[in-house]
Amino acid sequence: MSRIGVFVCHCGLNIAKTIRVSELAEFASTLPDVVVARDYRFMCSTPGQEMIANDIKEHRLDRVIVTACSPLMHEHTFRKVIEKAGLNQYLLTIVNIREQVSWVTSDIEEGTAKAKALLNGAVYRARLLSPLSSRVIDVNSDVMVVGGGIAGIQAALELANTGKKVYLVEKNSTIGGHMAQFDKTFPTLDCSACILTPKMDAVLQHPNITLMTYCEVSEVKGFVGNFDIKIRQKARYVNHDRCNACLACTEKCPGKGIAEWDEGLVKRKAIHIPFPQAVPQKPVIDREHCTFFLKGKCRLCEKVCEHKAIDFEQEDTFTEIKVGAVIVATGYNLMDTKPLVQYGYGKYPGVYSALEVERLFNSAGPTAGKVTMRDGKEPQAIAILHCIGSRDKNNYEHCSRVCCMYSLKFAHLFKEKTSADVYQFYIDIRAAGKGYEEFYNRIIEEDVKFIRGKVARVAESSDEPGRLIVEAEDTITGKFVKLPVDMVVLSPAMIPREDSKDIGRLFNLSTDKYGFFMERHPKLAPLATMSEGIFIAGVCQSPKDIPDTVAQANGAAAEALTIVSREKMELEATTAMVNPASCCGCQNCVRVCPYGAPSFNYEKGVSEINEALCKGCGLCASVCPTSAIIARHFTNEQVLAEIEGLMEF
Amino acid sequence: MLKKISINKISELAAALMDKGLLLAPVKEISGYNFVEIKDPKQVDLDFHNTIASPKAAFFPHKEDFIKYETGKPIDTASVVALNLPPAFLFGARPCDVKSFEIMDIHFNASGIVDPFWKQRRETAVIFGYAFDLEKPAQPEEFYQTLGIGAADPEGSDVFMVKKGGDLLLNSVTPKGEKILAELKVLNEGKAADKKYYEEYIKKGKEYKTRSMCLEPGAITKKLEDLFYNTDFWTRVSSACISCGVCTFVCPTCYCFDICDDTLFAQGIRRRVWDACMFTDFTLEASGHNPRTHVYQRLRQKINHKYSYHVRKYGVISCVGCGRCTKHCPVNIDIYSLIEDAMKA
Amino acid sequence: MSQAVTPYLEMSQAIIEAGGEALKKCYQCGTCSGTCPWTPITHFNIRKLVRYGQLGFDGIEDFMWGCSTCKFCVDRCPRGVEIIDIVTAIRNVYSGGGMLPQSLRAFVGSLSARGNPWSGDQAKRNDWAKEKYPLYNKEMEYLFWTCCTVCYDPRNTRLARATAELLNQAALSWGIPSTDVNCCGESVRKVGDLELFERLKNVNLNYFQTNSVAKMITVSPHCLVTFKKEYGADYNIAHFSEVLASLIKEEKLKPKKDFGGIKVTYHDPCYLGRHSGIYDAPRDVIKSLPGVELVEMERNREQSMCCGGGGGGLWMEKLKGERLSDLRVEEALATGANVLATACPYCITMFEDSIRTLNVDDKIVVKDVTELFLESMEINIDEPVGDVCEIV
Amino acid sequence: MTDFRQIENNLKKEAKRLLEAGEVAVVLAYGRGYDEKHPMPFAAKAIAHVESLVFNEYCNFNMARYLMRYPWGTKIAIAAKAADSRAIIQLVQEEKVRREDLVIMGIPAYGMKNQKTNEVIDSKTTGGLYNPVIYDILLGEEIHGQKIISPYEVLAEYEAMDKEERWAFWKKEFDKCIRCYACRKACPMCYCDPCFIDQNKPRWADKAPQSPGNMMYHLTRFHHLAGRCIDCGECSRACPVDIPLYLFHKKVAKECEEMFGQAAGMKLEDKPALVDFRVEDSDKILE
Amino acid sequence: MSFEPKILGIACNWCTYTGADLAGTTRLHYPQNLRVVRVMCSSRINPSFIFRAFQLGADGVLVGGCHPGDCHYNTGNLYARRRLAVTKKILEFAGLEPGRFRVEWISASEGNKFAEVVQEFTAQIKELGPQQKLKIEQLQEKA
Repeated sequence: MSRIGVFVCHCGLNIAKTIRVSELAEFASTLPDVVVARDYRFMCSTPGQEMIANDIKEHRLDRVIVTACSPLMHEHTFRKVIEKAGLNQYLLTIVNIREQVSWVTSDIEEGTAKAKALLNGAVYRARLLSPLSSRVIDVNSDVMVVGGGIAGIQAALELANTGKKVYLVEKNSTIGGHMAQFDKTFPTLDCSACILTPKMDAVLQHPNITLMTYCEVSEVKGFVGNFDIKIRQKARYVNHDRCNACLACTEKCPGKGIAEWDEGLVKRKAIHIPFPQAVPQKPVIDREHCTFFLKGKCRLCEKVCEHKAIDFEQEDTFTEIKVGAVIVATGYNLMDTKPLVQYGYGKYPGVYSALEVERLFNSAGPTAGKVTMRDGKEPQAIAILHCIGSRDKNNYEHCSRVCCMYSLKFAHLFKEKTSADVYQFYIDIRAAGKGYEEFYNRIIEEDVKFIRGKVARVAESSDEPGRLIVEAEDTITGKFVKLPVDMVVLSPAMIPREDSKDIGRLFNLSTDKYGFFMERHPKLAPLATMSEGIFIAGVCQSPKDIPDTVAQANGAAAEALTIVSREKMELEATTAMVNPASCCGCQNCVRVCPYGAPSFNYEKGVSEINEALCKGCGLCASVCPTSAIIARHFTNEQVLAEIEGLMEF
Repeated sequence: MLKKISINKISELAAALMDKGLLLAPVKEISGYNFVEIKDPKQVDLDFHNTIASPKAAFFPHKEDFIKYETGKPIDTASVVALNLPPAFLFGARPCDVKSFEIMDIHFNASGIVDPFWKQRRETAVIFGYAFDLEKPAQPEEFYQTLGIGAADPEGSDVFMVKKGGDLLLNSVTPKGEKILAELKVLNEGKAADKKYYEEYIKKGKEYKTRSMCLEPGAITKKLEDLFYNTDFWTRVSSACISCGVCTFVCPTCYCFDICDDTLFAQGIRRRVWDACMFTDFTLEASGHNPRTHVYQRLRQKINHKYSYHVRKYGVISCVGCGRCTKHCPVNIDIYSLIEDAMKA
Repeated sequence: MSQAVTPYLEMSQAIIEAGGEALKKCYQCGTCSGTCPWTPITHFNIRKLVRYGQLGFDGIEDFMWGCSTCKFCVDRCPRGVEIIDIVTAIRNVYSGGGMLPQSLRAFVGSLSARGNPWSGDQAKRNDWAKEKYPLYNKEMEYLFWTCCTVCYDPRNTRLARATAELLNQAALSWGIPSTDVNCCGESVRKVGDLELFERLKNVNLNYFQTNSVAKMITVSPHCLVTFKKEYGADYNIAHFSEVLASLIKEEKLKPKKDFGGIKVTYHDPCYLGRHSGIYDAPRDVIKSLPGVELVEMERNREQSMCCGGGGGGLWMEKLKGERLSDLRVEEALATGANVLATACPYCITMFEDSIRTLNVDDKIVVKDVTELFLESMEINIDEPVGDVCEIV
Repeated sequence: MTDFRQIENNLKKEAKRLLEAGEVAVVLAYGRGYDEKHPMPFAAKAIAHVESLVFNEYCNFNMARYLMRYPWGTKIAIAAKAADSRAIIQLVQEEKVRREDLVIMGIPAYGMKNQKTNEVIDSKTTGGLYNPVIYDILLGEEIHGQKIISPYEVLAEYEAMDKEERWAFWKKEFDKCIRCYACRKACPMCYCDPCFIDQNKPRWADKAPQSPGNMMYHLTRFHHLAGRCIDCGECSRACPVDIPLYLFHKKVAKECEEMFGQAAGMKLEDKPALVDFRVEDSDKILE
Repeated sequence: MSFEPKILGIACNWCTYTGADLAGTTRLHYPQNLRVVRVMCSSRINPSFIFRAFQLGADGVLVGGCHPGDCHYNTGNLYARRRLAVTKKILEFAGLEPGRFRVEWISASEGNKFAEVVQEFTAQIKELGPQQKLKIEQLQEKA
C-alpha cells in the first residue's frame, strides 16, 4: 500500500475562481491510499513548499500529488522540493487544473467535476510510480574531423582555434579535397589554390591539430562524449619523419600509374605527391604500380634517398583515439557517365568530364593550363552539356546545384584561353547565389551561345572524321539541332563518395537512397544527425557550393563545441529498459528506434537498450508486442491505471 | 417405465422440458454440433453423431464466479456468489459422455473434496442419455470400446433413449428419470414390443465395434512409467503438436482450471476459468522458473495424467475414448495411435 | 486570325482521364524529342505533342499520328513520364471525335467487322496452315498464337509456316487457335480506340478460359506485350525466338547447312527489345548458324532504331524520305551485311517495302530469325503457292 | 487439378537427396496421420523417416510456424505452398530465420480442401495465390491461366453491412470464443512467448472467456498482425468454435496494402509495415 | 440532464500538451469532457491503450501529436500515424462508430486549433451518445 499526499493549489484566484478547491481536497482524502490532502493559496511559494516537505517527513509519505498549474511550469520546482525532503524526485505527479481546467471554463460545476476526475487518474497513476535516478557521465574534450576537404579543414581550424585538440583524418595522401583540383572558383574567379593553400598550411602548423593523412576510420565504439575510434594508417612505404621532401625519388621512379588527381588524363610515378602544393608534401608509394612490389627488383628510390626514408616493410598500423564528438565531412564524387552510352564518354576521346576539364585549366595540371585535347589539337568548337545524370529519375533525381555555375566558369575560361565557339545545352540556368546572376550576364556578354534543350545523343560526325555531332532539340524554336563540335564537356551528377554507406554504418548515420547523410531536421538541425555527438558538414549532406560548405563547417564546429566544452553530461532518467524474461526476440524495437539505442544480443536472443543513446520517447515500448520494454515513468501499467482512474467518475 | 415419442415431435418434448427448466441439447453449427442452451424448441436436432465440445460445460462451465468484492474495503464486505440455477436437462448425451461425468465426480463430488457449484448442478440436472445408432459405423476417431463403454450403456443416465425407426424410446433408469417421464404428458406409453426392442438394443450395444485394443489399466500405467525418460519417443510423437489446448477444452474428462481476479475500477470478482496443461504458461512459477517449457514434456504430462497417474490414484483411466481430442486437433495428433505406439515402444 | 491561344483545360483533363496521368510530370526538357528517331526526318515532335496536351491547345491533330510507340523516349525520360500512355490517351480523346486519318479508317473498320486488320475473311484465318497443323485442345502444352499479320499477309504466312515446321521438328505438343479468335488488339489500342480493344480482348480471353490455356508461344512481339501487360491474367507466354534459343541450347534442334560465310546483321524490334527486354535469344539463334558472321549495327540493343511499323504505322502512308525503315535498311547496308535478320512480322513488312523502294533487293534481303534457322535445317516450305487468300 | 501423387514423389525424392547430402538437418513437410484424410505436420530427420512423407489435398498446415523451434542456424528444408512461402519471407524479414539456412521446396497447389468442412480452399479464406512466391526447388508444375480474383472480394459483403449489424455479427462471433488460443498457436507469425494476454503486469484484458476479455484479446491480436498476416487461413481452420478470424485479418491486410502500398511477405527486402514509415504516407489514412 | 460524455485525450508532451496549455493561457473556453493523459511522444501510444480506454467506458478518444516532420524524436509520429491508422480501421470494422476515435496533429503554437478540435469532437460525441459497445457494463456477464 502506498502513502499518498495530495496538495491542491489555489494559485491565488486563478484556480479557486472556477474550481471549489476545498471540496477537491476533501474529495481527495476519501480516495484509497491518500493519507493527507491539503489546499493552500500558493503551493509553489516557499511556505507551500515547506508544507509539502514537512508532510513528507511527518506522514512518511511515499508519493506526492500536486494539483496546480502545468507540469511544464513547475514540475522541476516540486521535484527539487521532494528530493530535499528525502523522497526520490520521480515519485511526484502534477495534475494540471489551471491551464487545462480553470482557465478554460467559466462553469464551476464543470471545472470541479473535471478536476476530480483528473485527480483520481493521478492517484491511480501515483500508486505505480517507482523511484528513478539519472546517471552522469564525463565528456572527452577532443574532436575528430573525418575528411580533409575544405569542409574538414575549415571545421578543424575553427575548433583548434578555440583550444580544443582536433584529429583530422583524410583517406587521400593529401588534404585539400576536390577544391584543390580546381583552377578558378566562381563567381569571383579567385585562383582556387591561392585561397586554399594558406588554410592547408595552417592545418599543418597548428599545434592543436593532429593531421592523419592516408588514414581510414575502421571501427567506432562508444557514445556521445565517449567515442573511441580505431584508425587504420595505410602503409605509405615512406617514413615521413625522416623524409625532408627533396622529391629526388619521384624523378628516378620507373613505375607508371594512372594519376587519380588528374582524373586519369596522364600517368604519374609509383612514388609520388599528387600536386606540388600537397600537404603534407611527402610522397607515398602506390603498391599496384611499384616495380619492386610487382617484380621484386628496382628499389631505385631507396638508393637515391639520402635520408633512408624509404621502407618497403611498412605495414598498416592501427591507433585507438578517444574523442567527445565527430564531424563527418567526406565530400563527394562525380557520377561515372560511362553507362550513359548516349553521350559516348569513354568511347569518343573528345568527350570530357567536368573534373578533367578543371585539371586541363589548372597550371599544375597535365597540360600546365593549356587547353589541348587528348590528340594535342586545340578545340575550335566546344559544347558544354548540363544535367548529365542529375534531375533524372533513371539516375539521380536531385539537382546538383553547382554545375550551371561551373559550366559558366568553363565557358569564360574557354573563351579566355582558346578562340573556340562555346555552346551551352541547358534546361534551366540556376544562378541563385550572391553575385551569381551577375556572373551569368557577364558570360552571356562574352558571346557564349545558350541552347535550351537537353542533349539526346553525342555521335561521331560521318563527314568530318574526328569531330563530334551533338544532337538535341532547341525547345525554344522546336528545331532539331545537329551541332558539329570538337570537344564535349559533361557536367555529371554530384553524388556522395562510394563508401558513404560504410561510413554511415560506422557512425550509425542513415543515408538517403543515393548515400547522402540524413540530417536530424532538414530546416532546424541540418548539421546534427540522429546519432548524438556526430555532426555532418559539406556535400556529404547534399550538393552545395564552396561558400555554403564553409558556412556549414563553421556551424558543425560550433555544434561539436556544445558537447566538448562540458566536462560532465547528465543522461535522461526516463529511458527504456528491456525485461529479458518477456523479450521474444522480434527485434521490432531495434528496427524503429531512430537513435539506435536498442541492439539485439544474438547469443541470448534478447534485445538490450543502451541508456546513453535512449531519449525516452517510448516508441520501442509501444511496438513491443509482449510489453517486455519498460518505458520508465511512462510504463504500460502507469498509463493504463491513469486511463482507468480518469474514466471512473 | 418406458415411454415413446415420434422423432418429428421432438420439438414438443423440448418445449415441455423448457417450461420445466434449462434445456441443453445438440444444435447444428458451422462444422458440427454443440450442446447449446435452447431458446427455440425447433433448434433441437438429434441426427448428430457426437458434438464438437463435450457436454462437461453443463456442469463445469468455462467461467464460474466465486467471490465478489470491492478493493480498499474490509474483507467481510466480500460476498460469495450464491448459485440458484433452475433444473437443467442435458438432452442427447452419448453413453461415453455420460460415463465421463462419473469420472469427473471423483474430483468434484467425492468425499472430502466437494465443489459446491459442480455438486448443485449435478444434483439438479436430469441426463437424457442417447444410444449411438448401431446401423451406422463408428467414427474413425472413436475408441470407447477399448475403455469398456458400450454404444448403448444406460448407466449414469436418468433417462436413456433409443431410436426405433421413426420413434424415440425413453426408458427411465433412475428415480429422477421416473419422476420426469411421469410428468411429461407429451410422451405416450411404450408397448411390450418396444420394451423388448429396447433390451435387445442395449445388449447389441455391448458388441458394437469401435477401434479397440486390449488395454488393461495396470499395463498401460507400467508402460508409461518406463517410457517417462524416453525423450526420443515423446519428441517424435509431439513434434507436430503446437500446444494449443483445444484437445483439453473439448475433452470430457479434463478438469484443470485457473483462479483469477478480474477487476473494473473498484469492483473485483474472483473466478474460475478453464486452463490447459498444454498451455506454455500452465506451470510457470512466480520465480519465473517453468518445469515444462518443451512441448514433449507437456504432451507427456497430459498422457501420463490420464493413463498413468489417474489410474494409480483412482484406479480408473481418466478417458472415455470419445475421440474428440483426435478429431479436433488442428494437427491431427491421434491419442489412440499414441497409446498403441507406447504399448509397442 | 490572332496568334493568341488560351489553354483549354477540359481537353487536358479528358486526356488525363483516358490514361494520360503522366501529363502533369513533364517539365519540357526536350530529351524525348532529341531521342525520337522521327524528329530529324518529319515535322512530328513528341515534346510539342505533350505540351499541347498539357495546356489543351488546339492544332494538336495535325501531328498526333507520327508516334510509332517505340518506347525510346520513355526509357530516356528523366521524369519517368509514360509518354506512350499519353499518346494513346490523346488519340483516344481525339479519335472519338472522328479525327482518324484516312489511311487508318480501313484498318479500324476491318478490325471491328472481321476481327483482323487485313480485311481478311475471319473464317480464312487458318488457311495459311492448309489443315497441316492441329488446332489447340486442353491436352496440349503450348498454344502457338498466330498473329493476324502472319495469318493474312502473304509474306508473313511464310513465317507462320516456318515456325510451325520448327515446332514439329522439336516434337513439342502444340496447336493453333481456332478461327473464332481475333486480333490481340495492340495496334488499335495504340491508335486510341480503347472500346474496340476491350471487345477484341474479351473474345480472346473467353477463348483462353474455355480452353484453359496455360502456356503460349507467339512470333509477334506486339501480341507478347499486349497479352502480358493488358490482359489482366498471368499467362506464361514466350516469344518463339526464346523457345528456339533454348531448344538449340538443349540440342533438341541442330542446324545442318553451312551458309558459306555470309554476313547477317540483327535489327532489335522495339516490342521485343525495349518493351520486353529480349535481346540475346535471337542473337544466340543467329550465332548457332554455321558459316554466318553476326555484325552489329551502330544503333542496336537498347539504342535500336524503330522500323516505323508500331502504333498503327504499318497502315499509315508515309512520304518518301520520311520512312524510318529506309534509314534502317541503309544502316544495315552500311555494315556490309547481306541478310537483315529480325524477329517481328511488322518489321519484316516495313523492310520488304523499303528494300523494294530503295531497289537494293540484290544487295540485301530481310529474313526472320526463324526462317534463317529453318533454312539451315534444309527444310523447304516454299511449294509453288498461289495467293493464299483474296484481299477483298 | 494439382497432381498430388507427383508432388508427393518429388517431395520424397528431394527430401532423401537433401538428407543424404547432409545439406539439411531436418525436412519440415507432411507425414502420414491416423488415416488418409488426416495427414500431420512431420519433421523428417533421417532417411528412414522419408518413407512416411505424404502430400494430399488435406495438407493445409503452414509449416513455417515450426521454423522457430530449431536453434538459430540449423539448416532446414521446408515444404512451402503459396501462403507458407509468404510466411517464410515475412519471418526472414523479421530475422527470426535466415534465408541461407532454408531450402524452400515450393509446392504450387490448387484444390486443397478444408479438413473439417471438406470445402475446396480458395481465395475466399486465403491469399488466393497458387504458386509459391519464393522457392529453391519446385515440386510441381507452376499453375497459370487462372483468372486473378482479389482475395479481398469476400469482404465486400461485410463492408457493406452498417456498423450496428457488423458489431452484432462480431460480438456474437467473439462471444463464442473459449480462449483456447489455438488461433495464436496455429499462426506462423505469433511466435511471442509470453504473449501479451498471458501477462499480469500489465493486465491487458480479463481472463474470463466472455465479451470484454475476448474482444480485447482479438482486437489486439489483429493489430499485432497488421501488415504481417499472410492470409493463410490457419487460425480459422484451427478454431474449434469456427470464428471466421480470416475475415478480420483479411480486412486489416487489405487496409494495410492500400495505406502502405505493400502486402505482407511478398518481397524479401521489404520491412514489416508497422516498423517502417514513408514520409509521404498521406494523412488521409487517419480520417 | 443532458448526456455528459467522458472523452479520453492522449497528448504528446512537446506539441499537443503545450498547445493545450497555450489554449489555457489565451483563456479559450472549451467543454470540459476531455480528460488528458500526457505521454512523451504520440508514438508511445500503444493501440491497446485505445481498446482498453473504450472498454473502461470512454465515449470518445482523441489523440494529439506533432505534425509529421516536426516530431521532437524525428520519426516518432510517422510510426504513430501508421499504427493509429490501423487501430482506427480495426475499430471501424469491428463496428464502433468511426467518429469516436480521432487523431489530430496539433503543434505547440496551435492553441486555438486545440480548442476548436475539442469543441467539435465533444459535440460530435454528444451527438453519437454514450458508447455501449466495447464498454464493460459490469464484470458479471448477463448469465
